[in-house]
Amino acid sequence: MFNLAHIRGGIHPAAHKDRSAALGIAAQPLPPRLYLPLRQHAGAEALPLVREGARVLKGQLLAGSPTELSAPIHAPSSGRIIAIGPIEAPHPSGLQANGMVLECDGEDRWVDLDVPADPFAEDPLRLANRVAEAGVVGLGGAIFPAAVKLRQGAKHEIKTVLVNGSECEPYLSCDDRLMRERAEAVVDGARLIQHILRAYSIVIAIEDNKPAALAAMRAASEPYGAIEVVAVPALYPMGSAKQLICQVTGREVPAGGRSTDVGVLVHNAGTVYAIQQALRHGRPLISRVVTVAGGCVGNPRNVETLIGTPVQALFDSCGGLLREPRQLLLGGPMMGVVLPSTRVPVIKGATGLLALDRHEVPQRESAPCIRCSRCVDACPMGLAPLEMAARTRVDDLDGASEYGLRDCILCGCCSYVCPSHIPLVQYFQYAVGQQDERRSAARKNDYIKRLSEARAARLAEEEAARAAAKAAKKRKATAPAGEVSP
Amino acid sequence: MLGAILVLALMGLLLGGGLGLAARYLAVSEENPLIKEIEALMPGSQCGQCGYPGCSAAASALVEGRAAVTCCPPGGVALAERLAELLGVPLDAGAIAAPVLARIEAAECTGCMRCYRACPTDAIVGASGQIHCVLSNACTGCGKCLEACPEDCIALAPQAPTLDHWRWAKPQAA
Amino acid sequence: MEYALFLIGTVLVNNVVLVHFLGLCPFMGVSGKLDPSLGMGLATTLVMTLGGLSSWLLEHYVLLPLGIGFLRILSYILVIAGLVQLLEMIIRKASPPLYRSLGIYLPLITTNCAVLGVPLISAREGHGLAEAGLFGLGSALGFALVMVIFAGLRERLALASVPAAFAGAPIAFVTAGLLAMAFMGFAGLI
Amino acid sequence: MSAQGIAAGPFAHDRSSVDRIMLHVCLALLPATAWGLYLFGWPAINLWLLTCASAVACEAVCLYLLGRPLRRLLDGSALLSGWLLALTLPPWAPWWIAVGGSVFAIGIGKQLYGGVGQNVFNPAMLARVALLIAFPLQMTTWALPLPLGAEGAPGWLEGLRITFAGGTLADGLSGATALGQLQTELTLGHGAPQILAEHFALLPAFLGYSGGSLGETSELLILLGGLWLLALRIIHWEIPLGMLLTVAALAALAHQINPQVHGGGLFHLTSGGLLLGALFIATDPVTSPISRSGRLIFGAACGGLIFIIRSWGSFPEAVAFAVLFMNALVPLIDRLCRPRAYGRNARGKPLVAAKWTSQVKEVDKV
Repeated sequence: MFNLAHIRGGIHPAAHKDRSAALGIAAQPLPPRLYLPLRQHAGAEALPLVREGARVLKGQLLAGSPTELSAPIHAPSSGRIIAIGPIEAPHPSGLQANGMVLECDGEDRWVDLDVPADPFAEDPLRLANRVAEAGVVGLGGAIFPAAVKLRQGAKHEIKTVLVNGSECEPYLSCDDRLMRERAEAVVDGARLIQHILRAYSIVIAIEDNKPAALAAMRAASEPYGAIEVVAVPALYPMGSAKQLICQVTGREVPAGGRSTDVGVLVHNAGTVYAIQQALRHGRPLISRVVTVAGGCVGNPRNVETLIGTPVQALFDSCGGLLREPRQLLLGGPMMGVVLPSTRVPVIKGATGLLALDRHEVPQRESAPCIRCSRCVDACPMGLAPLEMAARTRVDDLDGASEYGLRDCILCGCCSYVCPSHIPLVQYFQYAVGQQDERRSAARKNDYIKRLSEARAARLAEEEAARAAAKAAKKRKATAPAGEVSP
Repeated sequence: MLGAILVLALMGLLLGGGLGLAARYLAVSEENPLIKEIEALMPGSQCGQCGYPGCSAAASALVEGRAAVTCCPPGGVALAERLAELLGVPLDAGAIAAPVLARIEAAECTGCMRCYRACPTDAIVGASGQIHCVLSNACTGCGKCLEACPEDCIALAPQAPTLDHWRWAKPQAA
Repeated sequence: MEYALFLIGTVLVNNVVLVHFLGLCPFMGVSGKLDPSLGMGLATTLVMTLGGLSSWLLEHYVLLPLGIGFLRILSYILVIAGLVQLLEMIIRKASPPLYRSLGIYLPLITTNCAVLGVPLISAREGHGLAEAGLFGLGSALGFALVMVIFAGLRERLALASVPAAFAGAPIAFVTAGLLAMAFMGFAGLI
Repeated sequence: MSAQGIAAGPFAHDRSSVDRIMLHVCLALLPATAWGLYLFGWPAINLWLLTCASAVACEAVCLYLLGRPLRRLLDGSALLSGWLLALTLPPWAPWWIAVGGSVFAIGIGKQLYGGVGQNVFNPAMLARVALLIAFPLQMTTWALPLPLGAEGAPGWLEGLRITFAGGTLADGLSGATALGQLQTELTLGHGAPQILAEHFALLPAFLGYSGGSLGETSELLILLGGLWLLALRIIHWEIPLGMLLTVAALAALAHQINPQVHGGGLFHLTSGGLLLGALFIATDPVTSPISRSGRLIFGAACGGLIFIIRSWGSFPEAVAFAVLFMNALVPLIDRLCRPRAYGRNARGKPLVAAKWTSQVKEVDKV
């Protein structure tokens, strides 16, 4: 049934997973304060529903989603909201974002949870709404609201639910450990998603460098039909949905389209687990498994932590930082972002926290491109990164777009192989940012145009009304005179 | 000699006549469609920041090459690029002024409504006697409210950095 | 076969731009971007082929019978100018964007010395009608080929970090020289 | 809003670098070069040293004049250009050929365009063609192999004299290459088989005991070096394969049709700088296409041009001209032959979504 077509390009970076994957998932102790940014998902910022000083229980809704494309925020523990306002965001810029600060009371008391008796008996759309209410977003780093995907999928005919357990980024092993230790829950979650989408089958794809996870998932899916656990080759970026779909189904997602266009819906293993927790136990997404690793971490391992826990606390519980890290990252080394400090909180999309040592981070000055076309060979999207970068360098954004910027997934394979050490990904980030800027400027331009046209129309109307009133007044003034005159 | 003159004259006549006929069959309308096209692109707020009385005047100035493609601050880089492409002129991205927004100092605002009336894009909201406020997504930074304000409590400033407006910088590398 | 070789010879071996060094003005002027240069190349191809044919007819049915060969240059220019005017009108009607991007160079086809030079060379060599037409076509194709190659190179150069002193026209001229050197490899083929 | 100095990912690298690539290419050239130097003795050694040194020196001067970091000198690209140029020169050429060629290659061919990676023509081939056009006599006077220590081979001092004081080669010491001989004698009305029987032997030509430039001698060692680079994935296979196959196929075909004029596939493959060109020169990444199909076209067209110019042109050796001409076409090839992007067809249009998925399920309608 499965045509194991190979994906093009890709790289084989050193995995560095052994140390963190060897230890079981540890529970992170409750920190004194939790910092909760209001936007931990793709889409609109959540709107606070509680006041400063309010006492909240664990799992209580703190901020609701204003639009479809958004996700609510729940209290990870019980305590008091001591501040609502700007907090330091886990973002490379070090800027602040709106958020809440929750002072934990240590009781960790749950709110009354609405636990469905048998989710399989419930209406699929109601289940999708439950996922939305639980604030589940893509935990692989994409942070796209899971319910939006489910609802979208419900409108299409979905053949396959693809559980993405490939985890191709070096260092990260949180999905690996999750699949090993909570295989039944992940399989249950996958079956719930299958139920929601009425999909025909489930495929669980795991890279072949995780034999333990493969075995565990195979054992857990044994009792059910229509679940297939496939080993995919360990290759970066296998975890990217488009590449994984191509590998597993042999079909390519059309450019500009979604995976539903080829009858597949992809969810990360961590997300599947979170969905299972929401549907089986009514628990909103308030915690996740995070890999804490890197050469500067004393005791690299996976930790299940509450959302909002400061990064420093996680490093402390993993043996502390041995040295001043050369690079502090949120996510994996390929697509992760630099953290401005260790004070920032863990968010829903945090797959890993890396404190990389000097020898782990390449630091070479970049040289001119020699057009060796290694980036072309490595690009999993079949683009020409060198041409895109050359055009971005001279700010020819349309040219860059034409050479593939619009299809770029920013996976970083090109930068990884570049012998000239050109920061290709940063060029593309810059170009994408500039295009966003242009687009928003054009939107604003249109908006302003509409506004000024509306204003002109209104002024003309007012003028006409005034003139009419004046004329009426004049008529009134002249009419009585006429009456007298004869 | 006479033959040469005759031949040349004949050729001239023939070619001239032929071209005249061709010009009639292949005539194109003289009116420049470019001005209309450019005017449609301009913000249309008639703010006058370009130095021309309104957007259509600026459009014809652009077509005639009297105005630079970077003359419209509300349009920003996006507009300048479109204009440069349409007019086939090189774009000096450095010449584009960074966008600014008006900001009302709440403490000094008396709620006189003058800025509200002056704003060409209805970007100022407020009622008589109440503090006014600028809608950042509608403000072009034209500064007409500054002139109108009797309290001098409006200032133009670049937008404060937020995560929504943060962009990756261009690499410095070779 | 003979005509094919003749054509290849005029396109590559005796390239009008890189070997005869005719028509350098549009060669330098319009080769900045690929699309206009292709348009210019095609426009010139049309003018040159028609120019080659019509000037041969002019030569053999008017100038030579009447014994007024001394009017050759003058009358050639007249005919070519007429052709270019006609072409300009056609392009303006058919493709306004091409018309705009060709800009001033379109009327300048008239003064493209290659357009005049090719019929003159043809007359000097004593070509027959078919040869004259092929010579015009071949020269023009050679012109278009070099234009397109050169436009590709210049698009690449626009992305390179050429030293400020050589950026723009200087490096374009150097490149044209080096390209001419590469074309010397075809010497002796025909 | 944006901030300088914040690095975007990835924070991992395969540790490759430009200088490593250049170093590997130089290493791959080493066996063939060493053999050539041994074969042609001290004048060749002088010439090789001189060419490489002047290329590096010229690069240094240019970098200094342009205010670019002198560190770039260490990437080895100038050394490689000089080296490749040296391999295409007549081994006993005078010093000014070496220096002039190097300066032309680096100064005009490379630095004028902005240095490494920016040039559109292969610098070494540019210099060789310029020299060939400007100094046809010196560039076609080939010394016969006279290994170091052999009887009559020039000693170190005499080598210096040959390189720096010039002077014409004695008749007994010089001869034309097989390609040149074929071309000259064909015009005299001799048939190709007799000429080749006299002046060409397959095995020595392959192993490397024949006249010619430094890099033309041992096809075997060049091939080994090239295969090593292929194994290291420093060069791609498309260009050498396309080029060699085209030349061999065309030559074999022409030989079948008219053996009196054409030399046959193996003759072409082992003669002249074809292997050096196919493995080391046409594969120069800067001046070759970036996509696989583009490289195949590039290689095949190079091969075709080489055969045409060798057979009917006025220059006996065609690699340099063919490579230069194709270099000029690279931007066009790159534009036309792009790799197919994921989710798009070959022309860049998005693939069509499967029809059945976009239909709303029957169940939902009820």
